[in-house]
Amino acid sequence: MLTLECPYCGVKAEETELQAGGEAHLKRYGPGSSDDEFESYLFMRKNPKGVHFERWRHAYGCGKWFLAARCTATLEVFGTYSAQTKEPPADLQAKIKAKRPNWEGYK
Amino acid sequence: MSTRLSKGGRLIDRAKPLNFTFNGRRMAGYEGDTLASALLGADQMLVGRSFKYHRPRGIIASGAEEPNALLGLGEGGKFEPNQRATTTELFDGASTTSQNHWPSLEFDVGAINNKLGRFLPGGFYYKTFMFPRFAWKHVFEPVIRQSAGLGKAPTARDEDRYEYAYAFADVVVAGGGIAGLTAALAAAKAGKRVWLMEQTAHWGGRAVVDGVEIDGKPAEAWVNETVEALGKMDNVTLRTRTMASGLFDHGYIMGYERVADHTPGDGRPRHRLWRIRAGHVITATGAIERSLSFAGNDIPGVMLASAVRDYVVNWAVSPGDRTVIVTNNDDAYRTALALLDAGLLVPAVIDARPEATGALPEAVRARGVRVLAGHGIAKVKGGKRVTGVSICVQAGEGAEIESIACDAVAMSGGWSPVVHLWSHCGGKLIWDEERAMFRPDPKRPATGDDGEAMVTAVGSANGFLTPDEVLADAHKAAGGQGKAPAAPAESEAPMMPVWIMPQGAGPDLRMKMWLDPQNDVKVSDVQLAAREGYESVEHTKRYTTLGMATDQGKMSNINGLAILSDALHRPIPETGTTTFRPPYTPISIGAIAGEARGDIFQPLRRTPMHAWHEIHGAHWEPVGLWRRPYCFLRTGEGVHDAVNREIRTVRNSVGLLDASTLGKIIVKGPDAGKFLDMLYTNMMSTLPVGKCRYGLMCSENGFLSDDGVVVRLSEDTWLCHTTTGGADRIHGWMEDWLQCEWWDWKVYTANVTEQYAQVAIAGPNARKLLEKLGGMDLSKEAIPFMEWREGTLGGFRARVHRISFSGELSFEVAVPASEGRAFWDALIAAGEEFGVAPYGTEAMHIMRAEKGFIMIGDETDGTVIPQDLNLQWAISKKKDDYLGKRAQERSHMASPDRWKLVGLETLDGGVIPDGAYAVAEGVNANGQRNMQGRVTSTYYSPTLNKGIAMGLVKHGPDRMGEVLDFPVDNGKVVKARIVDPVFYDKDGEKQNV
Amino acid sequence: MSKAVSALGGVSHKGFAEVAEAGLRGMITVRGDLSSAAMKKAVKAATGTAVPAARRIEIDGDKAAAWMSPDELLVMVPYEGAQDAVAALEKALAGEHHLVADVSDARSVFTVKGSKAPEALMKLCPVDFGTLAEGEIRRTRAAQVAAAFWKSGADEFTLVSFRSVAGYVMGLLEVSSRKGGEIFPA
Amino acid sequence: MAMRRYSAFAIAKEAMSYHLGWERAWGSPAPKKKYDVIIVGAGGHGLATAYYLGKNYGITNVAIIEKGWLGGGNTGRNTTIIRSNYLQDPSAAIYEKARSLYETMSQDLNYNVMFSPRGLLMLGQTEHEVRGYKRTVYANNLQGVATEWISPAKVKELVPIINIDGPRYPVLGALYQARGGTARHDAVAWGYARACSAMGMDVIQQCEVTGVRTQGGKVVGVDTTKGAIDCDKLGMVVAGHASVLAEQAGFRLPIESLALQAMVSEPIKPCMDVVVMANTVHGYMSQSDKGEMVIGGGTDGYNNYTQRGSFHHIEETVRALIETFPMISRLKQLRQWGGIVDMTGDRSPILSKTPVEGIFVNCGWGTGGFKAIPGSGWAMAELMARGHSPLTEEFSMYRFREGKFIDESVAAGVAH
Repeated sequence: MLTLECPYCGVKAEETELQAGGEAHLKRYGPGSSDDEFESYLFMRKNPKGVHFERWRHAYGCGKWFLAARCTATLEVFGTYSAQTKEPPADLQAKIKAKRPNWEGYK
Repeated sequence: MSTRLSKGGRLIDRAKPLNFTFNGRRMAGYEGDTLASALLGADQMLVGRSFKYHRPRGIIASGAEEPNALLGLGEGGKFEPNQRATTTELFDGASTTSQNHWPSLEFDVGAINNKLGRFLPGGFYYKTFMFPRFAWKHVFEPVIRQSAGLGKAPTARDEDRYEYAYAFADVVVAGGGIAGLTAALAAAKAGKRVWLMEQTAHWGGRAVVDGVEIDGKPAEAWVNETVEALGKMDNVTLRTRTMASGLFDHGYIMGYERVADHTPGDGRPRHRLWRIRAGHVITATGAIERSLSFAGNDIPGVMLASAVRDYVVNWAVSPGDRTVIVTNNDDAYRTALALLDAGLLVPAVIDARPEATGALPEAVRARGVRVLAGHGIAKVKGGKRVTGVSICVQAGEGAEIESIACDAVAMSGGWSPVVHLWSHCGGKLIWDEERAMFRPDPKRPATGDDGEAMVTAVGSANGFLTPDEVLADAHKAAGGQGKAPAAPAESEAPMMPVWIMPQGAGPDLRMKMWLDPQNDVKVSDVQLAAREGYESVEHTKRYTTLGMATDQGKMSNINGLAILSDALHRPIPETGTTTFRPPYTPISIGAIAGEARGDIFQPLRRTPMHAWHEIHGAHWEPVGLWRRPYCFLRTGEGVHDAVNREIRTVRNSVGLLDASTLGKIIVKGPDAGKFLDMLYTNMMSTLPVGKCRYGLMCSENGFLSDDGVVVRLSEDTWLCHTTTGGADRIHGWMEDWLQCEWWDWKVYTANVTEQYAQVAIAGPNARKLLEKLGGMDLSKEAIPFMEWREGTLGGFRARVHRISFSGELSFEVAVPASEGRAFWDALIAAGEEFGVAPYGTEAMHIMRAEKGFIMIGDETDGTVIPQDLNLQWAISKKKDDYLGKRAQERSHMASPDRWKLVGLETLDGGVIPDGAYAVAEGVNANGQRNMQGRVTSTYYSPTLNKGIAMGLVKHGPDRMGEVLDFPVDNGKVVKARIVDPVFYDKDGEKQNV
Repeated sequence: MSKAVSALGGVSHKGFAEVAEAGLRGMITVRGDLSSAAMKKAVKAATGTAVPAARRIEIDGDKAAAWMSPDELLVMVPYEGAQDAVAALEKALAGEHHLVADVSDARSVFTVKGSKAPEALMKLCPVDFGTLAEGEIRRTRAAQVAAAFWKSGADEFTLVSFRSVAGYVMGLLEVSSRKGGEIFPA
Repeated sequence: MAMRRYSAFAIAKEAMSYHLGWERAWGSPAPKKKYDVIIVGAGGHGLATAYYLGKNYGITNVAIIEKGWLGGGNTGRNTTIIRSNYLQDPSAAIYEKARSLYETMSQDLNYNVMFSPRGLLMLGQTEHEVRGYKRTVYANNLQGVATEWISPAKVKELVPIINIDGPRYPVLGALYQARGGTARHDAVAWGYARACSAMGMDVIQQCEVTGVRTQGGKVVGVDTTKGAIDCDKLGMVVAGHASVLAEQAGFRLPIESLALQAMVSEPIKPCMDVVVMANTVHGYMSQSDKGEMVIGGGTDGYNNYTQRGSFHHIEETVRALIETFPMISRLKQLRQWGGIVDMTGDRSPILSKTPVEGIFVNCGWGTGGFKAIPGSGWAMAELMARGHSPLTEEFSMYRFREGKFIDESVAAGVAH
């Protein structure tokens, strides 16, 4: 039963107030893209046992989507941040690296 | 015999006698009794039968670890099976029954299994009952099922109510013994918000029974003072009768409060499930005494030494007149002292250790009791009750040295910390060789959302067994400042692990040593599992059922692990433990459901006209959380007749449909047109203000996901209608794309579904009816088909859309929801002269099918793309992109072999059964009959007086006139011809008048 | 406007707390740039209050403005004044990217009164009442539906839900405030 | 090792000597240097794959490598439901193959897996659901799967403890598979392990794969915590952890790992002989031979490898089931647990060749793997031995790029 802090309203919301939305930072491929690109965009997931960047919506709160860095093996939450980003903020990445030296990094 | 002592009993109030029954026999106890203490006080030691062998079972313990004393409690809607007598408070009028026997507790036919015991070793059922093949299901399994299963199944609906409550604390302390109280006080003094819960009705735990001295006071006085001090602090919440049942991720701890189990019928909720979010959890859950494995250790009258002490001290109940004590540690001598203090006989203390010279043994010796060091029990004598014990040398093979008559045996195999909460979320254990126990490994705790430890174990839950250590540990762990509460240091001699008594017991004795008395798992069963290669502790558990009883092995699992390790010649820590899973002890399923039952089981969404529908014969259909009228039944009318009548009413005059549930989403902004062009397959940016357009939405995977009419309200504002089930989903979908992909687009959305009541007024007389209300020009010229206007109709603020899902002249009118009911009433009144009638979803479905309109959820099922439904006309060719477009270019989706929408007409005019498939010749590689199509919608059309259907058929549109075979029930085949799906008013003249 | 009725017609129940449907209230969703000058002016004109900060509600008599999300406010006015307020807001925000929608009829409003009012709500909402600030509006769920509430008086909470589930919400409140269900009996 | 037959006579004989004469059910070998085939994962699917490789194709130089203890993953954590009433042809084919193999599994393996075809009902509680199930019945009849649509009265007759009258979700009928039921989950793994061991295969427990070795796009072996082991073919059959293993082999899978929970009540006397699934309210329930009511529900929504789920899913399941089975309100929850399931894009499994020659993957069973075990093993063995199998044809991992889905959610909300 997770808790995640919504970066927009600052509420430390519990999971029942949230909606999970899968892997974050997916690049959309539309018409003109290759079969590989499209398959990768829609289906192929990192699904790591470890650090995962993912989407959540504060569904019962402010309604905003946000992103979270979370460990799927321990459920530790490294941080939450705005959905309007193309990749995890540098300071968050540094924080994760400090906590998980073996982490291979984003991407 | 067991009996109530004339004096003492710190928890009972002799001024308040209570009556109860056991198997119909009237018995008496006192307020403060548990069911177990009351039964023992009434000399009822035999309380049930075991699971497998139906052996007689007596009370063993005094708390949550009790494996045997499980009773049926209450009657009717208050009956509950498997109530643990040791943790259930007695109340006046309690009606209890013993379980798992037939015809009676005293004489149980099932006990034949006991005689056959040697043929029924652990896992025997995996090796037999295989022939003949049908026999498992029809012969063996029913017999096994009937003999297993413990309590009776309740039959009545639960009469009680339950609830949840949410709480938040910096520190949650589980357990109200001296460790928990100390930790709570320390944390509270540090300014933390503290929540302290205790599973029983009383604070203090074991210390008050054992007569510990704290800070120079009797423990009881110290406990009372501490509780009082905590009670005065605003930052502390105290809760008795509340068990920490489970710890979940991110500090979510569950508290199971038995609010009214002891006061049934007083109107309070029976249980309350606390869902507490803890900054940190301190488990002060104590320790549980272990049994010893000697032959006959399951005979009623053999009890845990600590439990014997509890019964004497707390409830003034003596389990026996002559109690032999058998132990491997000093603590059990306290039981001897308690019994002696109560004036009872202790014929001997059998101590497995080579010598017993500590202060406690000496004190017992000083009272004239024989202490037999280096000895053990070879076997217990008796059947339904202990009659004596046979004494042997612990280091030997069990030859009897002497026999001692007794009617109770108090055993102690040492103590196991209660590590359940510590472990629930991944906290790990270490093996403490000296104390022969698994204790929490402080280096490997469960971690919280910050990656830091979220649990700390204190006191005996942390492996400290003497009060001085317990208090110091709890104080320190909770961040206590200054001096910890202190107890005199006690010098106890080390315990000696004893896993089998006597050490060299042969197979005959090992077959009589119970590890799990409820499930009948014995030492020999665990050894058998090891011999057969079930080496993992999980294998052994599952093969023998060790620890799978309703007590989950609290008392003796460790003994089993030790025996497994011994059999495999490996150290105990290598064997490890099975996984600790919530709940700590069973919690009511009613409490887990909370308040959600009856009317508030789920939200029911109601339109403003819901109440009208209810009193006018609505036959409801659940649609999402809404209920929509399927049809309106008139007196004496069947569903089918009502539907047909409603259709005729619409086709011939005018009908009303409550369409309020349709989703309505405003999309506004400079980029709204661009956004909608991505969302819909159609071009929405070019829709002129004042007009409506039917639109399709696909998932990014290409499948059709929703449809509806889009209305252009103004230059930068559109109103998107969705299906009833789609409103929230589509709104969320829009926001998802706007927030996460196209966040630089200037678009705002608002879900205004519930702002409006919406009514479809459909039928040739629709215009006439509305014109009676007055206020707007509704002529074809003023508001042409597929356009909308805003105005006032009969005094109602209305947005009127000329759209039709029935194929008739139709207006969909939206008014503010608060005025919806009044508007509906006005329509009914104005329509009276036309014979207006409301119609339901089924009439709507049939009329749209007559028109060949698709329905999301009927023609689509998540695997259908718009092209399958010949909806190419609604897919803009001018757009480079829309959600789902790339997906639809994939090879399988672009294949000409996809099944496509057609109309279907049976040759005999009948109705094709719903869901039927059209077969093709031959079978596929897996031997399945080839198929070439299926029915998606099928109805009897009262308008056309015949069956009509739509379906998806391979190459369907190219095969007009072909006849397909639809095999249906009982080998029958329905033949149907492929036809145009538009059955009624093909040119659309009726809707456009 | 006698034709307009609230979902439950003002039903109430008296348990250890008093729960009541509070009747119709004008409510307007306003989306836009909450920091813009036009927005400040528009809100001031509509409610007499400032634009609320995150998670805050600004109340002025029978009017209020509540923060719903970083780009959304809920403006509350008497029910009868909602249409005028919508028009005024539209006018004030003209020229800015914004959305104003009347949602007065899409909501139901409840009050929970009494010294034990929080005890009824803490059975339904996963919210820490111990740290709920004065003037804070909390969007959350009440059992299985979305809700928002704030402390509207010394011993009073106001709770807003969607209109269609008003019956469910009242059912929850009635059961949760039933006598005997006090969480902390005096 | 040779296998000694189990029977009532063998038990009686052993009873005379205190059961001291029983032998190991399976061996505990050290890994050899090389095998023809290595199967990673000694759960039901992996063991069944090995068993049918040996039984159907004579391939017995096989190692089944297991990180933990055999049968310790989802095989030992599920609600043991067996059914084949699936809508789509490929699903119906493989699940019915599995169901029919369950019928004779105890005899085939000489191990009582307690397959109990006690009947399985999927309740129709909305019109929409009714239509979906009727469609399934028609499809099943063409697929050779015996199912029927039954009336509410018949439902009540089969399940006396059910409340069919609603009022919220009255039971409108049910999709009934008379030969659906349950089996003892652990016994399935143990029975296969014993049979594999008897064929000379090595079941190697406590052995984690740490790397997959390839040469020129072809698999040559694996690195493990017990050393390097060579092989010609490699089967990855590791529910929940398939992505992690695929990553080691250098490719990605279209799956996500989610937690699924289940729970049992305390045991009570028999009160429900059939398996009941109520998909409108996302719950299902059966009664085990011990008497426990076995209850399951839906998955969490977020990636998770912890084998712990979120409690509110248990709450949702329980409250829904109380509405349909009011009597369970007065039972007590004995134990809850979680497993990790891997979910594909269409919620149907993958049995497939992979980008690496010689590596085959079996994963993505989501919440429905147990019932498929023998069919999955049968088909996977055929795929690995022959290079193709009609049963696995449609379950290729490449179907997503073609847009060729096998979507079972069509007929039912959840696919357990």
